[in-house]
Amino acid sequence: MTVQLGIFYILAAFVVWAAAIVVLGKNIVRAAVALIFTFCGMAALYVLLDAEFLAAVQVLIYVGGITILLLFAIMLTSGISSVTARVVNEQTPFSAIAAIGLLLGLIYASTRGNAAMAAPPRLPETAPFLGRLLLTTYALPFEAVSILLLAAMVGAIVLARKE
Amino acid sequence: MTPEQFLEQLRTQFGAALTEAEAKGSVLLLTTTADQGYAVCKALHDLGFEYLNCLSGVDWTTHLEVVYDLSSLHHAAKVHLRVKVDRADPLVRSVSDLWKAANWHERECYDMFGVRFDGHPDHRRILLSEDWVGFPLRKDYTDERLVPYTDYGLEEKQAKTEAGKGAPKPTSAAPKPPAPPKPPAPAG
Amino acid sequence: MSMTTPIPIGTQVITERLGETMEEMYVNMGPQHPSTHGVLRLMLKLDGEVITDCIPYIGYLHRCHEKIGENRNYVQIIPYTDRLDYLASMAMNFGYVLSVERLMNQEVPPRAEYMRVILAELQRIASHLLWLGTFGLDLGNFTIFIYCFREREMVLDLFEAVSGQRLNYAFYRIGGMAMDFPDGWIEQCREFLTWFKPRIPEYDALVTDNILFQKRIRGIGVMDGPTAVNYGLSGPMLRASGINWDLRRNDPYSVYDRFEFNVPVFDTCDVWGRFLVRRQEMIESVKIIEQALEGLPSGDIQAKVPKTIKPAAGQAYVRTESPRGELGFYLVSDGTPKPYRYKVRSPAFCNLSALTEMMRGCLVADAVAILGSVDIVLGEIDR
Amino acid sequence: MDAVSRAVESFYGLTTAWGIPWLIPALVIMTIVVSIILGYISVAAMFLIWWERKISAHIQVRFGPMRVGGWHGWAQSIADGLKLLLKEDIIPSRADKVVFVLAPVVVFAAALAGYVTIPFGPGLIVRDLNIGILYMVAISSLTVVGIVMAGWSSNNKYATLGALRSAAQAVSYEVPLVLSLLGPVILAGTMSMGRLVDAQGGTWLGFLPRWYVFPQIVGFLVYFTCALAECNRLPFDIPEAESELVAGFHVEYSGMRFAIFFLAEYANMFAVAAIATTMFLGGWQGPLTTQLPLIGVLWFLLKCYFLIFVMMWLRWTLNRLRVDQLMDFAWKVLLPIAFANLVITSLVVAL
Repeated sequence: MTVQLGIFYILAAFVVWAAAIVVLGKNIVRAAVALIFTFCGMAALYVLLDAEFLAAVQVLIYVGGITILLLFAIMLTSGISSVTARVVNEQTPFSAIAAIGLLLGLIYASTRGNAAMAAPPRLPETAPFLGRLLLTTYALPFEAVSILLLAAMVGAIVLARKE
Repeated sequence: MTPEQFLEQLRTQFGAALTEAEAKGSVLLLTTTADQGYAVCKALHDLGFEYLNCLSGVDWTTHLEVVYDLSSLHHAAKVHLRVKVDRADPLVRSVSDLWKAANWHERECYDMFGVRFDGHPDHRRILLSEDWVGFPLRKDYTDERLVPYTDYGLEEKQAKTEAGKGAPKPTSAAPKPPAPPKPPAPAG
Repeated sequence: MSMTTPIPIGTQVITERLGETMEEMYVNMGPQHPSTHGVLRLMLKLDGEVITDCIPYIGYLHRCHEKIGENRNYVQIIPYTDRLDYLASMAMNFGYVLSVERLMNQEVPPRAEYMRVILAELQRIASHLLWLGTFGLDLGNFTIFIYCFREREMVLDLFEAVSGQRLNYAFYRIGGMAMDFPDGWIEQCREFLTWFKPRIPEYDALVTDNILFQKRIRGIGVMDGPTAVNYGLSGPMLRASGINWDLRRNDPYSVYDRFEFNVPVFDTCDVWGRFLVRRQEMIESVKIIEQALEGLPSGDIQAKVPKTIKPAAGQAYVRTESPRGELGFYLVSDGTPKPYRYKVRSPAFCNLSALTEMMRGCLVADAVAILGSVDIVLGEIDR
Repeated sequence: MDAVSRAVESFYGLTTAWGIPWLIPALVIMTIVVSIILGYISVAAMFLIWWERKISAHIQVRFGPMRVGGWHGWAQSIADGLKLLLKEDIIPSRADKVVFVLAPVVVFAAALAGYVTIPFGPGLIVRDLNIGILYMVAISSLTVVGIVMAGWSSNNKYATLGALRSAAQAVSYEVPLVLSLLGPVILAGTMSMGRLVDAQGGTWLGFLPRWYVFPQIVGFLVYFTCALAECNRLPFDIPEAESELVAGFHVEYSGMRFAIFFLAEYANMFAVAAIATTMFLGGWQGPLTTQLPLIGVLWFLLKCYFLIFVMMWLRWTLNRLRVDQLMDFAWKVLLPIAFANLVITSLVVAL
């Protein structure tokens, strides 16, 4: 167990460090690249939790899709590289309160040994298991989400269409 | 329409303005003055000469000349129009609205001869750099970098052959071209 | 008629002509760019990938050809005409020599006339092959380039056997030709023709019938008939816009009227049409050469010409069909051995002036294809 | 390939006997395996570069490399590699150093990471993940990130344009790629590559091998076109369209970094061909595999190299597509076909 815990700590540190760069980084493109590494780190964490399917989907969707579109947006707005992102702004007190609240919540949950936080049950092959689950018990939310996505896509196309 | 018919029509239309007008073979040779140039071109354009082959400048030392070579895809006639232009203030109305081909040709004519084309959409030098001074193809164009080409050999050879023939004729009176000026100090 | 528009300096005109907001992106293609076929600078104003305006800048290869011409006598100018359109030197010599002969009303022996036609048509094939190769290269097809150059190499060998030169031949003389065909040349020429005829279907399989190739060049660089005539286009550019005009047949010079060949005309008015015209022209040229080789008369190849050529005062504008279009020479003579005024009407100069109109609304990738279809050679544009 | 697995078991047994925690031997095995994969890929990439030059030469009626290293210049790519090693690594002055240096690493890592789940032989698979094919596709989408990083960080207008185009191309070709791969997954009922290959053993009606390429011919063609687009191979090589954007995103790279990009492209090509063989052409299935275990590897490599040959063949005969044609082709042609194929296969399987 110690080895797995060790790897977990290394990965967690890596993810936190990359996330810090994303938030605190001056150059916006470097922040985007750091974001990619955060997602990869998270995917590794999923693998540690034996959720391989989730890890692969994480890499495919987040890294392969969303960050690419993010970089797309950055590149297409010309003159973006010269603008340095302002790191500190006025709402520091409010964000500080929110952050500390979240921290307390997490500490409370992990110290009380809540059942959900304990080691997850050894799942059999995740992919087919998830597939069956999605199309049986959770069929309704699955369909609802797909309709929502469809609507979003149609909206995007209508917006992007040149007048 | 044969060239002669074109000629009659142009004579009736312009009369004195066409200082010269004759049909040699299938080519109509016309000359006119600067202010009538555009009118003649317009008339020719409407007559059916919708293809401007070539627009070139010629420097006759007494005056400049803008030469239009027109042809038509339907009639077998060609036109060779020469427009005389004053050398001091060369100004001609641009024909780029009649034939778009004239656009670049006129810019080159301005670039090489200094003939200005009134109403030209993009009146800039085309081949030389924008800050070039002078108009190279004019006969009186002098440039210290330009070493006049001495005809090495040809005249001397002829002179020798005539002398060699024994008849002691005086060598040909062709004046020796002036010695090339000493190379200029390198421009700063 | 006072001067209305002051003479603006170049740069100032550009900013006010393209004065709109600067959010469009300027891309400079050239003068050092792999697909501008020489030193031509195209300033493209892009809106995303679409070209909104294109300003060609020429003059990088300007060698004051015409000023030199006025300081040389008529025979010395022949090697200079090679350097005009260095990919079709034979056609350039042919045009110049014809115009001087027209000025002097000089007769040319029939064998020389046939030799001229054979060499000019061979040069047309070589020039179109080079065009096809580089055109394929622009569109990303590397193999057609090698095939075309393999054939062009054989034509260059023929030229080298005849004139000793591979590019600038200076082989035509006023009133005839410099030398006669070496023995065995005619058989070598026939060998090339038999080798070359089945090659065109080979190119078709690789390029013409290839859907990807057609998709790339159909419908771009549109230039309809009347505007083409208005812009003074000539050669394949004109015949691809539906205008049936070829100087070799409409205004026959030399002995072209003795050969029967048909002139390919397509009315697709776009890059695809120009491609088809040039491809078909190669086949027609092969036909002309075969007929010329059959009818090659014997006899001397150089008419009696005075030692120093002094044409009577007068002027002549003679136009011939070079591979790129109507090549005109305007010669004004004043009785001295040097021409008083020597003007070259270059086909690519006029064809290039229509580039802006063809480029508007196309994509950057099309810009390369359109420029390729215009088939420009900067030597004759800049003179 | 039970010989290999027996050796691994005995090795584990030995180390536990000596009381070494299980991590060390696992690490040792992993390093051995990774080094084998790395060695194989770099050699394969080198070979592919040489092979491409020879194929393009013979297509174009010329010889290609003949002199370096004896018979048909086989050492040409090694010489190129050395040359690139000695070339100076230039970083443009106002380039974004960190991202500039990181880009080739990301591209090559993505190309390499894909080899984990490729079954080279009957037992020869690094880790038979049960989400094998999904992992492969996820990893292959990383190369695009690398390209975009390279394009942006070299601070060059042409490179940025190239990077933009390649991002757009990759995103629009990934969707039909994934969909076309689902066909065989439905037929085999599993995503793990190992079991996919097993499912393609045996024959139909005696002579036709049970490869998925026959029922899934449409899926295979869609996959193959998308694979070409993923590796930026002609006719989809807009990002480095030489004639327009002067070498696209890696215009500012030189020396070893450029070599990495180059090797990554060929490694990627091999990976894509490997996926195609595993999913559609029955991986290492072939006659005699039961008798001689090693023959499976041969079948696998033969199929892979045949597919790579087709890729190279296409490169030297077709010309490039325009960007908008490329996009329309992906969204308006490939995607509907991939969906239709998916629907039909699931219907067939359901009945």
